[in-house]
This record gives sequence, structure tokens and C-alpha cells, in this order.
Amino acid sequence: MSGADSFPKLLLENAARIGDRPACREKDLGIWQTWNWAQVADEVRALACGLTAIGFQPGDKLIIVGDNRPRLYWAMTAAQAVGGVPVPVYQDSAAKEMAFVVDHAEARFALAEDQEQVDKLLEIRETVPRLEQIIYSDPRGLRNYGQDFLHSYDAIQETGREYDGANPDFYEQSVAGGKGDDTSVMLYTSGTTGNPKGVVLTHDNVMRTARNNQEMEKLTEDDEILAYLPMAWVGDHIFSFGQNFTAGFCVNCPESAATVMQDLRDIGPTYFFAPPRIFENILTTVMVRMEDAAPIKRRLFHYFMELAQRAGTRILDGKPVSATDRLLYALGNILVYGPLKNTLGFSRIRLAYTAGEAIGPDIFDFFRALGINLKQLYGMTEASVFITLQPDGQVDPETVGTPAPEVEVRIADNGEVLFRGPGVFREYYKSPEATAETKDAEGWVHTGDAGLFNEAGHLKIIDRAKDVGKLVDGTLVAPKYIENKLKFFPNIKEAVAFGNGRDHVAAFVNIDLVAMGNWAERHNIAYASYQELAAHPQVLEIVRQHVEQVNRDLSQDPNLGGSQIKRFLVLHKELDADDGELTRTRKVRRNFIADRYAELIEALYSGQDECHVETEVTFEDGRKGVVAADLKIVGAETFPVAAELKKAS
Amino acid sequence: MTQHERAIGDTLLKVDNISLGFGGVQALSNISFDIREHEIRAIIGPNGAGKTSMLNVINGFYHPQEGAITFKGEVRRAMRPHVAAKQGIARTFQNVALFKGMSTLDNIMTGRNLRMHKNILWQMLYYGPARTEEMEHRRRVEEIIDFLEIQAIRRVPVGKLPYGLQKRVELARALAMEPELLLLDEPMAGMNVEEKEDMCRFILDVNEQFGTTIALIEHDMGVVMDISDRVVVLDYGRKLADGTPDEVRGNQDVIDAYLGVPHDEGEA
Amino acid sequence: MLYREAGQFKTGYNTDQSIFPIRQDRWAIALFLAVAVVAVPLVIDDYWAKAVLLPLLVYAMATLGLNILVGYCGQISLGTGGFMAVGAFASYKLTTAFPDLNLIIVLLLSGCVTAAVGVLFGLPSLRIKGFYLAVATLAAQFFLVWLFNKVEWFYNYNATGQITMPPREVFGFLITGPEATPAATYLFALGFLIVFGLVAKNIVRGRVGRMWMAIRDMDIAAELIGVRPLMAKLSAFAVSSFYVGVAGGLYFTVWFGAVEVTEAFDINQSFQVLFMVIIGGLGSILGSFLGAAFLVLMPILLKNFMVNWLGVAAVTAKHVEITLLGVLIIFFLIVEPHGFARLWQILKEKLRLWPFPY
Amino acid sequence: MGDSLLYFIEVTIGGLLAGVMYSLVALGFVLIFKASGIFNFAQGVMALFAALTLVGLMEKLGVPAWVAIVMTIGVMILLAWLIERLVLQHLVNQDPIILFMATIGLAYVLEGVGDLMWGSDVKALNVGLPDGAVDWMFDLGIYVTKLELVAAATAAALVAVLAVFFQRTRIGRALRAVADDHQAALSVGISLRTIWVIVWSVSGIVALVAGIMWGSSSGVQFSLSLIALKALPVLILGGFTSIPGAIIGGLIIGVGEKWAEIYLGDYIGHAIENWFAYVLALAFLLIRPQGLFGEKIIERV
Repeated sequence: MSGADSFPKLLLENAARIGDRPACREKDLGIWQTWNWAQVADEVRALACGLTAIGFQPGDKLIIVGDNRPRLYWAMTAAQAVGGVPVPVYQDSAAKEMAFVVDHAEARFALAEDQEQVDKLLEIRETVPRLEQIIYSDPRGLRNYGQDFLHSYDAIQETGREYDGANPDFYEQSVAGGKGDDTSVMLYTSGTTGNPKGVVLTHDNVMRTARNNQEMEKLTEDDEILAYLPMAWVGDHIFSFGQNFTAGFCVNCPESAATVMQDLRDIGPTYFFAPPRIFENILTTVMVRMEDAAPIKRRLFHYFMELAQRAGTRILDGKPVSATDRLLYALGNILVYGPLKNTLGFSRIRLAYTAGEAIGPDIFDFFRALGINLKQLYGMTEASVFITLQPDGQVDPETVGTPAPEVEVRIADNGEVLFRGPGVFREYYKSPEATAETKDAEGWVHTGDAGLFNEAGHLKIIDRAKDVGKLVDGTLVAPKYIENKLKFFPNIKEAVAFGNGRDHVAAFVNIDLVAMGNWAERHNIAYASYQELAAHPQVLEIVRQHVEQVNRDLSQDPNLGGSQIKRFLVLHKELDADDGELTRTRKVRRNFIADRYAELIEALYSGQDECHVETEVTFEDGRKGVVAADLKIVGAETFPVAAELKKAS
Repeated sequence: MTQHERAIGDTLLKVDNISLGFGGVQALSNISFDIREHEIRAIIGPNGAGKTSMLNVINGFYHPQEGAITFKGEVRRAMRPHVAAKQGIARTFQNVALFKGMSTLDNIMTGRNLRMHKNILWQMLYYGPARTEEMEHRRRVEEIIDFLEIQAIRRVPVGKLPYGLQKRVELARALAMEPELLLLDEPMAGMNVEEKEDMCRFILDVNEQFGTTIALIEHDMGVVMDISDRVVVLDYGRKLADGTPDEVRGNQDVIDAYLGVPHDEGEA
Repeated sequence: MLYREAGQFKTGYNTDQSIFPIRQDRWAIALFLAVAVVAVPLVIDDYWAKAVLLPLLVYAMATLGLNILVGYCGQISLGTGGFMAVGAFASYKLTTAFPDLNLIIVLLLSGCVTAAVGVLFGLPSLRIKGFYLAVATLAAQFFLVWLFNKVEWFYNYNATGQITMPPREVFGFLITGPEATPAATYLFALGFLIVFGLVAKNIVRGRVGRMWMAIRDMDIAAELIGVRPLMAKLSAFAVSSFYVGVAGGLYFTVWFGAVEVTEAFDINQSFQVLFMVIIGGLGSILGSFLGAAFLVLMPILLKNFMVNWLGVAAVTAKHVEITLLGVLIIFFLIVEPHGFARLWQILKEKLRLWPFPY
Repeated sequence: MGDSLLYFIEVTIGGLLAGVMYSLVALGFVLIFKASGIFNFAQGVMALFAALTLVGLMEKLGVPAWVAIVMTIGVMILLAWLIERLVLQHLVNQDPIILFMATIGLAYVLEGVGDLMWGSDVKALNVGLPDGAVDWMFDLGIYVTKLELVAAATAAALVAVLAVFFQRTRIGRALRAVADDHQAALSVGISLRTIWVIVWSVSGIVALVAGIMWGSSSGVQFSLSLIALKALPVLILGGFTSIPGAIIGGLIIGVGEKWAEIYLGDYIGHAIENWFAYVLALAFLLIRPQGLFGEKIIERV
């Protein structure tokens, strides 16, 4: 076990211990340029000394903005080495958003990847004069800029080497002066409301969570990871920076955003993270591409994928599988799974995580069925990522696993998930009130998410805490949980569930015009508009089946089983951001909808079979009009709740 | 990093009273102009004005009947194109002249031909100096690929590329020669607006980053007026005007013969 | 399907530009070479050596050579038979004039002599192109055959006009003459092919190869990037003729042992090799091997099938064979004008993308 | 002195007569190349095939010569149609070298089929052409056979007929147009495929004539197909697309070859006619790369 308590110290240790092993790679000029630990240590040292030479003081912040590049990662350690704090910023944020961070962090120094970022920083510098020096990594297009506060990375390193030569003890002393509870990084999180908050994490925070997870998952220096998610995001910071140091594995930076998929295939990482959205996109691409394959190949693919759904996940979890299936799965591995994983770049994955939002069980199972050890975790910036995660062999698409090592999790009385552990952030930078609001005196952090533990001790996140309600009989209702379940059906585009303070749950549904339109075409059902298709009896029947499937699922859960959907209706129009029903990021605005369609809600709870509605809508060209419809209200079967069954038997 | 590197230098190429004819057709008569170091020089004129013929004379493909060309202080009437290449003149063509059977990478590598010297015996072994040389030049070529942002098509046979990208590969091949004078024959012909903008940026970047002198033929007046330092106007093989974009724009002969279009279009 | 490329990333240009950048290809080629070098010599007999393997190796060598000229440099030549004759007679003269000279040296020198002759006959390529050049190279074919037939010095003034290879040893193994073992002759020829196959690949993937391809694809543009057409074309003629010359030398020394020029190296020889180039695939080293293998093996199979299975008379079988050969060639040109190399390329691409169609 | 002058005249006339034959074969090449850009290597074998068919029909079926000739013409037209149908149609837009290779494949097929049908032994061909020396010339001391004269006359007649065909008839004009511009040819109202069939038929008939002439003098056997090789230097000299070039070129080659054989043969060895023509043509080409009637091409960039 390493004795280093800060990343710069750990770097020196790695350079001494595994100096000739690759630390990072970048696809540049057509090949994977590689740096070993000893080289990285040199590069960081030169940069750190260079920073000092141009006036970087302990406590100074270094804004880092750009795509995932080794040089930018090195800059993090360099800033830390001389007592400063790196502040990575989302590379796609606009100058105005970036200006807030630069200003709030009181940064005097910034490192930009290229001309695009330099231009933004120059713009910011006009309103935030505190920003003094700007360093750029890629000189392209910057030849004639000429400002004296603008430095090239190479020049800074050159200066640094001179400085190092003149002050040979400086760097070691500076590194030795660092402590575990020094701030190691500040990550700004964009909350849904208000300005971003700067989450302050210490070396201890990052290093201990990184190390705990590394030990749990047995990550070694032979692992490979692809760094392609924003450096300002805590996940990248832990996976591509923290664990890069603690486990000593190699971080690979893609050539450009456009080539990520190709680079993924090149590298074939053993350790991989992607948000559900990316897995979903990959699955869609796979299916679309397979549609164009020759019929024999297509049939082969579907046959073996079916087999994989049946046997693959069980094999992965070490559960019993019949010998025939095992044999067939092995054959499938040669014919389909192996080549498929290979073309996607997933051949070598030992460990893959997804997190951030609920992942569709179909998507989740698809990848696991292929033999990819994909697991869910639950985390946040304030926890240095890990709160809970799924241990090997105990994976369930519904839950996010058990508490991470050294992390305690409990559910507050209002259903909110609380945690504390080694990764808990120190504070929100310059916001003591916000800090106090989130972190109580005993160190418990309020996540804002509502969740519950199942019998196996796995945490299930059901909704935002503030959205969770109760039926009049006290049964818990998590609208988003129910809505997500509905939305996993391709035919359903949006859903809004109600139930707080009512005697049962009811829902609005939007059908997916593309998916249902396809279905209608195949079944020769003519329709002129969304409204017409939505009101079609067969469509209602399909939706009813989906709703009942959701009810059946819900009934398995002793805690939420009571919140099954008794009645629903399919809305006569698509929920639209132009009408204020959705946010611009396409999230349902529950309260607004409840007000706007109050009569429909009344109808759902009054026992009517039909309800007339007139709604003002905004058309694409900005005109306004009124749509009127008589909506059918459909009842759905509900099922006995699992736990109750047990009691009954 | 300072402004003066972009500063225009001495005369690099001087064209003196060039006349060129094919059979009965007089393609160029008595053309004289000069190109200075580091400048972007546009040659414009209506179809059949002799623009391409002019470029062909400069890089030795056509041999003029009269007149002389002075390049880097050396006077000559005619030379073989490969000699022109050796002296540092590279060019692209109106209709892309790539090597269709080769990949993007190989096409650009051919541009390094003159700078590679290891003989065939070393190459047979693909070892030692020959391999080292090959790798060094591959690296240079990769820098150009990076510069022109064509990484994604490195291994694609150029015949399969869309037109706009082919033009970019052709520019890459010319750049690989590290020329002192780069002749571009309608680098933006047949491109959409976005591709044109990209190409403009690349031309300016090349000029700025490498200090390459550029002579270009282009029909898009907006582009010409935007990026060139000086413009020479040809019509029916004669020189009509010569000067800065503003001077040329104001020249009555030019307006009559060629720029019969309103000026605001030219500035778009 | 068989490829597992994920994780085979390149950290240097050396590995990126290697001949077989994919690991699975390296395994396959290693396995193939192991079989060819170790297993085949254990089981080879005289029939297999003389009727199948030596023809294959000799023609593969000649095809490599011609492909360099036609496939890479775009200069059509119909003089291959004549150049093979130069190689054969050069090796005969050299080995009889210097009996102690190592056969390897003899063959290499024969290649050099042929290269020189090739350059001479390549000179017209500077002025003429395409089919004009093809017809011009026929001059080489007819002139050279006439020369070796007419000038007695070339066959050491013997009465028959035939040249006969005396027995020669290489590293203590008898390689030529009737006493040489099939395995020894086979391995000797195989060694040449492996070494020169590699050399050919090295040349075409380097500067010289690109120069040739530039001339082939667009000679005007090639000149404007500084390629001297003279150098490019003549070097292609030289290298190509070297290979063809060595092939001719092998043809005479290890395969037949005795040849009569008008029979052995007539114009059909030229066409034969050109067919191998086209069917194998223009501008492909692998294609050269495949094309040679196909056109050597197919007539043998056809003949065996007709004579041994169908009981067709040998003479009729010969005519049917010629007809079928013609039909097959036309069929191949229609189905895949770019030859086996392209077919393999397509197949490989499919295997790499499996199970996806694109 | 008189003897050597007479000998010179005899040689020259012999050369001219042989040259007419070369022209005839070269004409077959030119027709096809002009109309379709195909270098038809099977031209020689077509002559062999035609002659074999003719002999076969006469021997095996015992039909009179003129009937056999008409039937053979029918076979050659059928052959042209088959070639278009089975081969060319599938190779449209391929590289010239691929088409060239296909014609070599075609040569193999024709040779094999001809031999299979009619046997590969040497056959005498007699369609009633006169034989023996031309008496009045023989009296002058010049040996020229009647057959040679008839052959030359026939060839000349054929060339004249073709010239008329190309200049005066609608189809002929279309054929000439197609060489320059496929679109233009289509506008005449004849499909490209029809044109190809016609061209191949015509050159099949030309091949038949050549086959009859050569077969009458030296028998029908495989070597007959090699006359095609003799005609190739004519093509270099006269150009692949020029009909006058083919005629003049043929004569030059014929005469040059004979002169060389007689006057150079003693110094450099005999049997040089196989290659001398090529060297002659090449030497000419190095001086004038565009050939006899070619125009200087200005390459545009």
C-alpha cells in the first residue's frame, strides 16, 4: 500500500515503482503516442516549475479547459504539485458560463487546449480582469495573437526546466509540502437552478474513494481506459485521473470527438464507463446495422441474441445454466457475441459502469447478455462518485447496488437517501450556507434523491425526494419511477403519473408517433394526425397492456407495489416545450401539467369513462390554436403486491 | 508570433512578357506580373482568360514562345514540371488530379517524394535508413493530415471520397512538398458554402503558419477579395489590371469586362 | 468473424505500417509458412515438385515481376516470355562459364542481366503509352527469342540448340540436374520466392512504389510533384525484369533443367503470366501469388478430371482445356475484373465487420 | 546489275503483296478499336476460326465453296452476336486492359472450339483461286504467284468496299461517330450494342477473307492465327484508329520486312521477319510518337 497522501507524491512514487509502464496515450498524428510514468513525472515537473516561474502561487486556481488530452491531465497534477488547485471546466460551455466559474473560483491562471478555448478566455478576460495568464496547448492559429500574457505550453515547460535547473530542490520540497486534506480539485456542478456550485474535494476524498473502488474491483496497472467524457465531470476525474494514479493503469485519449467510436475499437478498453444514453445509442446502431444484413446473418443474430438473453446474463452472474445452453452460448460467442463485441471495441472489457439516470432494462440486459460485465452505480460529485454500486454477481437493472466500501447510506424519514464516507466533499466553494444545507453536522450528505433498500440490501432510487408523495392510505408514490417504467416501452414517449393525496395512481400517456406510426403502417391503420392515432381503440389497447405490465412489475416491489396505475388516458396532443409542458431539456413539468389539465385529472379520479377537453396549442410556426377532443379513460388491471402475497400464504 | 513574419517580402517570382499560343490560338499575350514572398496573389478573369495556362507556364507544363520567368532570382523560359517541383513550386488542379488507386495517406506521402533520398536497395529491406526515413516523413505527413483535419479518411482510397475532401487531400499533397510557391487552381470550385469556408481558413492558415506564398485562381469574388493581398486580372490572354483588391474593384476596365456584378455581391 | 482487432492499437509508425498489422493475419501467415517450409518438404514427391509446386513458384515469381510493371507502374508488357528467356540463358551462360559460382549468385546475376535488357526495351515507354507500348514490347519477345535461337554462342554451339543445366550444389545440397531431390529444388525455389516476395512488398510500400503508382494513376500529376517519368518507368522495367529474369532462371535451372527457347519462352508464356497478373489482381502482391496458383492448378485439375474421371482422350482434353481456360478467364473478368486480390479484400472486410454488413 | 534490279522489284512487289495482307488483318483491329476501344487480340484466331469453319464445311458437308463461304459469313455474324451478348455486354466501362485480356480469353475459346469441331491437323484450303506464277511477269524475270495477286486484289477491293461503307452508308457514319462520341452515335438512332455487333461482324468477315487468302497459300493450321502478330506493328505505325494508317502501314511493313530479310539477313541472320517489323515500327515511333496519321495531342491539365 502506497504511503503517498497526495497525487503529486503518488506520481513520484509511480515514476519510481512502475516508471517504464504506460501511463497515458493519445491518438495523435495517426498513432497512439504513449508516455510512461517516468515521462509523465518529467512533463508534470517541467510544467509545475514553469507555472511557478510565471507567478503561480500556492492556493492559486488553474482553470483547465479542453478535450481529454494528456497535457491537460498533467496540468492538474502540476497545479497540485505547487500547492494550487486545478479547476476543470466543461469545454463546450459558452464564454458567459465559463466567466462565472473563472470569476467565482478567483482564478488567475488558465490552460486552454486550443484557439477556440483561448478565444473564449480572452473574451472572459475583458470582464474578469483577475484572469492574468493564459496558457495554450495547441499553437495552431495562435501565431499572430501576440499578447504577452499568452504562453504556449511548450514555452512554459521550457521556462520550467530552466527554473528547475536553477532551483533543483524546489519541486521536491513543494510536493513534499502537500497534505492529504489539501484541496485537490474543484468541480463545478451545474445545478438545475441557480449558478453552478464549486465542489471542493481533497486529495483524501479522491484518493480514498478511487482506491477503495480499485480494490473492490481489483483494477490493476494492466487495465486500459478510454478518457472521452468531459474532464470537468467528477466521473472522469475519478476514473481517468484518480484511479489512473492509484491503480497505475493507462488512460487513453481519443483523437477527436468524431473518432471516439473508432478509437474505442482501437484500444479495446478493459474498464469502461458510459452514461445510459451512449449504451442506448450503441444498441440502436447495432439493431439498425443488423437490419441491413443478409437474412441468414440476421436470423443467426436474432437466434443467438435470444439465447444470450436467456443464458448470457445467468452465466455472467455465475448462476446455473443447462449444458446445452452453455454449449450453444459458446457457439454464439464464436459466431455472434465475440465478433460483435470486437467491432464495438468491447472485447476486453472486464468492468463497465453506467450511471446518471435510469437505464432501460432491455439495454442493460443486452450488453450483459453479451458477456459484458456492465454494472450500475449511484454517485455524485459531492461523494467523489461512489455512493453505492453493484457487486459482481448481484446485478439487477432495477437497483443501484450496495453501499461502496467505507460508505454509509441511510434513508431519511422523508425517503431521501443520505450518505457519509471518505469521499464526502469538504464544502461548496465560498458557499457556507449551501454546504450546511447539504451536509449536516455529523457528515451526512443529503442527495435529494428518494430511494429505498430492497430485501437484498440493494438501493433503489425511485425519484427526486421532493416529487415523492403518498396515497391517502399512506402508500408511497414515486411518479418518476412509474413514468420511467412506462417510457422504457418504445411505444410510449412521455408519461405523467399522479397520486399524491389521492386514493390511487393515475397517468397521462403520450404515444411515440414514430414507433406507433410504424406499427399502424404495418397493420394498415390509417391516421391523419397524432390525435387520431392516439384515440384509436387498438392503440389504447396496446397502451393498456403496457400499463398492466408496469403494474405487474410494480407489484413485485413490496414498498411501491401499492402505487399501481388504476386508470390512465392517452393525451390528445404531444407534450411540448413550446406549450410549457416540458422543460427545454424535455423533462416533464408536473405541476404545470396538473394545472393545465386539471379537468382531465378530475375525470381520472371521478370514474367518468370519457372527458371532453379543449387545449390551446402553439404550432411550429408560432401561431396558436385550440385542439378539442373527447378522451377515453381506460382502466387497467392491478395485481396483488408481492409482500402481501407472502403474508397471505 | 509577431506580425512581421506575415509581412510581404521581396519578389519571389516574376513573369516577364509571357506569350503562349497553341496553333492559331493565342492563350497568353505579353503577360507580366510578379508574386512576392509570403503574399496571397489571386489571378482572376472570365472563362478562357488564360488563367490556367498561366499556372501551367509557371510550373513548367507549358513552354511559352516568348518571355521569361524569374523564380528566386533564376531566369528561365521553359523547364520540365519535375524541375519546377524541385525548385519549390507545388500546385493543385481545377479538376482534382489525385492518384485514384492510392489511399489518402499514400497520396500525401507522394508529395514527400523529392525529400526522400534513400535508394531502392535500402527500400528492398525496409530496414535501417529507409525505414527511419519513411517514418520521419510519415510523421510530417501526419502533421499535415492533422492540419487539414482529414484524420478520419487516412486509409480511404481517394477515389471513394466526396469531391470536397478530394480537394483537401490534393492540397495536403501539395503542402507535403513544403513548397515555397503554391499554385491553387480553383481550390473552391464545386464546393458548398461550408466547404468553401473551411478551404478559405486552410489557405489563410497555410499562408500564416508556414509562410507559403500562394497564387490562386478563383471564381468566387467574395473569396478572392477577402483573402488575397493582390489581384491580377486576365481577359482573353491579356492583362487587364493588377493591384490590391480595392484597386482592382475600382478599375473601370475590370468592371466592364468582368465584374459586371454589383459590388455588394463581391463582399458577401 | 475471425478477426479480433479491439485492443490491437499501434503506438508507433513502425507497427502501423507493418505488412500485416493485424495479429490474426500474422498468425495465419506464420502457419502458412510453417506448412510450406516444414511440412511440404516431408511429403513432396517428383510429380508434385515438377508438375505443381515448381511451376507455381516459378510463375509466382514471374507474376510478381510483371505485376510490378503492369499493376504498379501501369506499363503493359507482352515481352515476359522473352525476358524469362534472358534469365534462363544468362544463368546457363554464367553457370557454364563459372562452374564454381554459387547458384544463388548465378540467379541474382541473371536477374540483373535481365533488368538491364528490360531497361533497354523499356526505353520506348518514355514516348509511347498504353497499347502502343504493349505492342512495342512484343518486339522484345520476338527479338529475344530469335536472338537466342540464332546466335549459337548463347547455347554454347551445341548441335541441338537446347541448353541443359549441369548439376549444381548449394550449401552441400544438390539443387539442379536429374539427381536433385524434389524437396531440395522446391525449398530452393521457395526460398527465392519468400525473400523476393518480401522485397517486392517492401519496394511497393515505400517511396519507389508510390512513385510508380503515381505514374500509373496520373502521370501528369506525378511529374508535377517531382517524379521523373524516366526514372520511374525505367526503374519499374528494371525491377520487373529482374524478377522475370530470376523466374526464367529458376524455370531453366531447377524446374526443367533443359529448354529449347522457341518452345519454352514463346509468346504464350507472356500471355500466361499476364493472365496470372490480371486474375490475381493488378497492383497486389498477394494477388500475384493467387493468380499464379490459380492458373497453374486449374489446368492440372481440369486435365485430371477429364482424363482420369471422364476418360476423355488426351488430345480432346487438351482442346477442352484450352476452351475452358478461355471461358474461365472471361468469366472471371466479368465477375471480378479486379481479381482474386479484390475478392479477398472484400471477404476480409466482411470478416472484420462481422456480424455487421458494413 | 539488271538481275539485281529485277530482284529488287520482285522483292518489292512481294513485300507489297504481303503488306496488303497485313493491312487486311490490321483493318480488322482498327475497326473494332475505333468503335469500341477494344484491342481485339482474337483477330488472328478469328481468321483461323473462319478458315477452319470454311474448310470444315467444305470437307465434312461437301458443300460447294461459295455456299460454304456464305455459311461461314453467317457463322461469323452469329459469333459477333454471341461475343457481344456473352462477353462485351458484361464488360462495359471496364479498363481497356481488362477488355484486352477478355479478347485473349476469347482467342483461347475460339482456338479450342475450332480444334474440337474440325480437328487440329493441317488442312488444305482450295476455294478455286488460281495458282501458279503470273506468266507475263515471270517472263520479265519476276516471280509472283497468281494467288498473291488475287489476294491483293481482293484485299484492295475489300478495303474499297469498307471505305464506301463507312463514308456513304448511314450505319457506316454511325460507326465512325461512335468512335468519337458515344452520345452522337446514339442520336443517329442505332444502339451501341447493335453497333458493336455490326463492327464485330465486319471484322469477322475481314478475318474470313484473310483466312481464305493465307489458308489457300499455306494451309489452315494454328500458325495462321499468328498473322495477327504480324499486323500489330502495322498498328503502331499507322495508329490504332486510322483506316488509311492501317493500309499504308501494312504496305510499309510488308516491303520493309522483305527488304530487310533479303538485304540485311545476310549480315544479322535470317528469319528476322518475326521481329524486324516491330523494330521498324518502334524506330519510326520514336521519331514521330503520334504515328503516321495521328495528330499531335495537346494534353490539357
